[in-house]
Amino acid sequence: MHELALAEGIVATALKEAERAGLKVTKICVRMGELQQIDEELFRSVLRDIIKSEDERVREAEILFLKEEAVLRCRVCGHEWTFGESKENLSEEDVELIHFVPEMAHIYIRCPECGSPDFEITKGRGIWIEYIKGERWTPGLP
Amino acid sequence: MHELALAEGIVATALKEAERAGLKVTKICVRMGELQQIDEELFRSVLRDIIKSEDERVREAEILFLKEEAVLRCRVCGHEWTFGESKENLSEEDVELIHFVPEMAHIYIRCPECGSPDFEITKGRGIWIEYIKGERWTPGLP
Amino acid sequence: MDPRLAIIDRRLEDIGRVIAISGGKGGVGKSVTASVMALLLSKLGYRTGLLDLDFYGPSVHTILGAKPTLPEEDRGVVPPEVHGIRFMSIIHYAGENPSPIRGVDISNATIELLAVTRWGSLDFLVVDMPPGIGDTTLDAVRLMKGAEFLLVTTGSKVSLAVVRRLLSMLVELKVRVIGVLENMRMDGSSSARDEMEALGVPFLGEIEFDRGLEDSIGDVEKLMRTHFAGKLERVLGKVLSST
Amino acid sequence: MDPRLAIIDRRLEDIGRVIAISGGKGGVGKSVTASVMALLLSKLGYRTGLLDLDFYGPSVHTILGAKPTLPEEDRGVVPPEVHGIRFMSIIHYAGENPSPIRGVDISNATIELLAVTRWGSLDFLVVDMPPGIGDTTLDAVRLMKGAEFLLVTTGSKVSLAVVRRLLSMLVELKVRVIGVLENMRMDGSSSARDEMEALGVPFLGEIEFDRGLEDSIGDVEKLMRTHFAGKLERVLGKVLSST
Ligand SMILES: Nc1ncnc2c1ncn2[C@@H]1O[C@H](COP(=O)(O)OP(=O)(O)O)[C@@H](O)[C@H]1O
Ligand SMILES: Nc1ncnc2c1ncn2[C@@H]1O[C@H](COP(=O)(O)OP(=O)(O)O)[C@@H](O)[C@H]1O
Ligand SMILES: [Mg+2]
Ligand SMILES: [Mg+2]
Ligand SMILES: [Mg+2]
Ligand SMILES: [Mg+2]
Ligand code: NI
Ligand code: NI
Ligand SMILES: [Zn+2]
Ligand SMILES: [Zn+2]
Repeated sequence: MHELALAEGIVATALKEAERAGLKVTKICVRMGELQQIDEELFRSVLRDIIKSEDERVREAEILFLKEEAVLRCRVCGHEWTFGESKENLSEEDVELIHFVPEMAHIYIRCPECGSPDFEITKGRGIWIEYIKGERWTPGLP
Repeated sequence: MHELALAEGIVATALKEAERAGLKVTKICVRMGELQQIDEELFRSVLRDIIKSEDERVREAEILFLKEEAVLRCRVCGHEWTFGESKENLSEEDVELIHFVPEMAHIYIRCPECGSPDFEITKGRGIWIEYIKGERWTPGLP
Repeated sequence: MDPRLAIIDRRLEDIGRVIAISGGKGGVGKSVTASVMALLLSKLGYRTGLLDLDFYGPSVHTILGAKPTLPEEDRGVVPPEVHGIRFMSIIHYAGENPSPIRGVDISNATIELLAVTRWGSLDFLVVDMPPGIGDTTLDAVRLMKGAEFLLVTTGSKVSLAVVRRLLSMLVELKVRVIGVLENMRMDGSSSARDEMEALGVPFLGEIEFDRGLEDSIGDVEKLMRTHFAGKLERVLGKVLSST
Repeated sequence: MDPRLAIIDRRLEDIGRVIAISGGKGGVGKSVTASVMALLLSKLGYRTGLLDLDFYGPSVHTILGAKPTLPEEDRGVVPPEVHGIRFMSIIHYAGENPSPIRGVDISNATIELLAVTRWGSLDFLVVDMPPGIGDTTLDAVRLMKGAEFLLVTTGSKVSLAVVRRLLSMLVELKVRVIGVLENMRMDGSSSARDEMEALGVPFLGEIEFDRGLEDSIGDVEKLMRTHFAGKLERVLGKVLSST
């Protein structure tokens, strides 16, 4: 369950932004990139748990999840493909290593067209914050 | 006049695309990024000269120029600024070195906010082909 | 927004000192210095972590004779212990496979490791850096705010030319430079001492070329008995007193 | 679309052989090998170019004792001649300033240099590579299609571990590998020969650790009289016959 570390990052970012803007967070939109293969249900519940135990500036934030397909583009031949296509050829172990460090894709995946490891992860790498919304906040008030 | 080398790249790219698609090039849209400080008039005339002496597949192409302001974004503090702001502090020699290799910006320019050389050139680096348009082509026909 | 950036400070907050072993050129002994320094610190009873950030040529595991081990997950990942040191390296994930990765991916992977690694409470985190002022060095400077740099060079003109550039960059970036260590010194050759002192950088000492070192790569017991380790222990004394 | 990519082939079309001097690790002698090899080729009467692609630690100019010179413009840029060699390096533009640049910028600058440099007609272009399988190596493989790689390593375990990974990558990428050169050999130490031959890679020979080399860095006359240059000349014989 290393996902908790990333979930903490989301809350910490939201809190930082809220403090900077003097607001209370009402909504956090999280984009989940497919490459990192994070279980959505698991991540949702982990994130909710952390938020509950956090500062009151984020405690009541609603969380929205977007899923993003992972797209890879070869720098040698220009071919574009999805992680789904490559996943078939990966062992469970390889997928797990990519789960921890998505860049490991370059070690375990090749361009289906030309065989190159020199590709760009153009979409769907991992966890990202799409936006954070807030409203006026006065400390101590509900 | 090292610009000719880049102009050749534009024509070579257009030709390659035309051959691949079996078309004749009717229009090339060139985006000129500010950072590289290329003289538009000069570049126009150089490019026209090369095109005239080139393969008939590109010889009649119209060329459209777009200019793009150069924008830099600091990876440390997030500050965004334009090359214009930094140019005031550069010697003529520094600007010339950036003209040859725009990445030299990291040697001669600093973030005006925090002083870091660790910035991204988000827009307006140099010469780029926005698009190429073509029409059906039968060799030998006018 | 990248959610990982905001959490890195917190991951490093229980670490006393972060010491990045850097130096412009490759092959000057950065990885041996980082590895042996971590071993020495651990032997002195300090809680020590060792992070290999040289993704192009990770070497610390070779020097320590450590095998890739998938780190345990516990609210993040926990660096496996190697000879009493908490050791994190990309090889835990890449193994001995060639790693064809560009700077942009190295930067991303570095951020990922920094964001998820739970070092816990440490007295020292020693970081083995790659050569040059590229993605990793720039990321270390921007993400590991309190890191201090210890530069390794040889006395060779080629190496000095490169370390000079690195040094002037670090000074400009207001990074704390502990000092410069001259490694692989041969008698008769001129020393980096004068030049470094002229630049106003503490000179931490010289370590001679040690013919016994190669034979002890991968064998920690032997490594600690080398002339190199003996000399580095003295350098470490200066580092410990340079707070 | 990047207009520079389509023109690189044409810039290299009048070059007989492009030889990239690579090797996983830094400090194994790639730059000295590249520099002396270019000098030897030029002395043999071959029209020779030398391209320093190690933007993190450009060293060829230090070895050749060459000053940065802004290349002349003539339908592109013309590499200045240094000791009869057409020499291109980022230092012509960066000087001795520190270069804080990430991989993405190194890649962009590499493409720029390859697109605008007019080498003219050459028998050999020797390319000095940085360590690792990063932006520069991946760009060399994708943009300099006909390039052959000559790998330099020392006999040390650390260096062999890294060169093994590079080699397996190059083989996978179907790049032509001329062979492996073992540098800085000390007597008594084991040789890389057996391992390289077992991997099916030509072993090009060994060059001993040469105590006179350092003193000749920056002085081409002296450099050509070193034991290193003498030994490299023999290696070059094998390279010339390996078409
Ligand atoms: N003082 C020394 N004496 C002899 N060999 C050394 C010494 N320091 C380092 N080495 C050797 O030099 C090589 C490069 O060392 P390494 O630590 O990997 O350098 P870097 O990390 O700077 O690339 C290794 O083979 C190492 O064993
Ligand atoms: N055979 C050798 N004997 C002695 N010193 C050497 C030898 N080969 C290289 N060197 C020295 O080793 C250092 C690193 O060489 P360099 O060519 O810069 O390595 P790289 O380009 O692989 O980083 C330089 O100081 C160089 O003078
Ligand atoms: Mg596998
Ligand atoms: Mg200047
Ligand atoms: Mg190292
Ligand atoms: Mg070199
Ligand atoms: Ni996990
Ligand atoms: Ni010009
Ligand atoms: Zn491909
Ligand atoms: Zn800034």
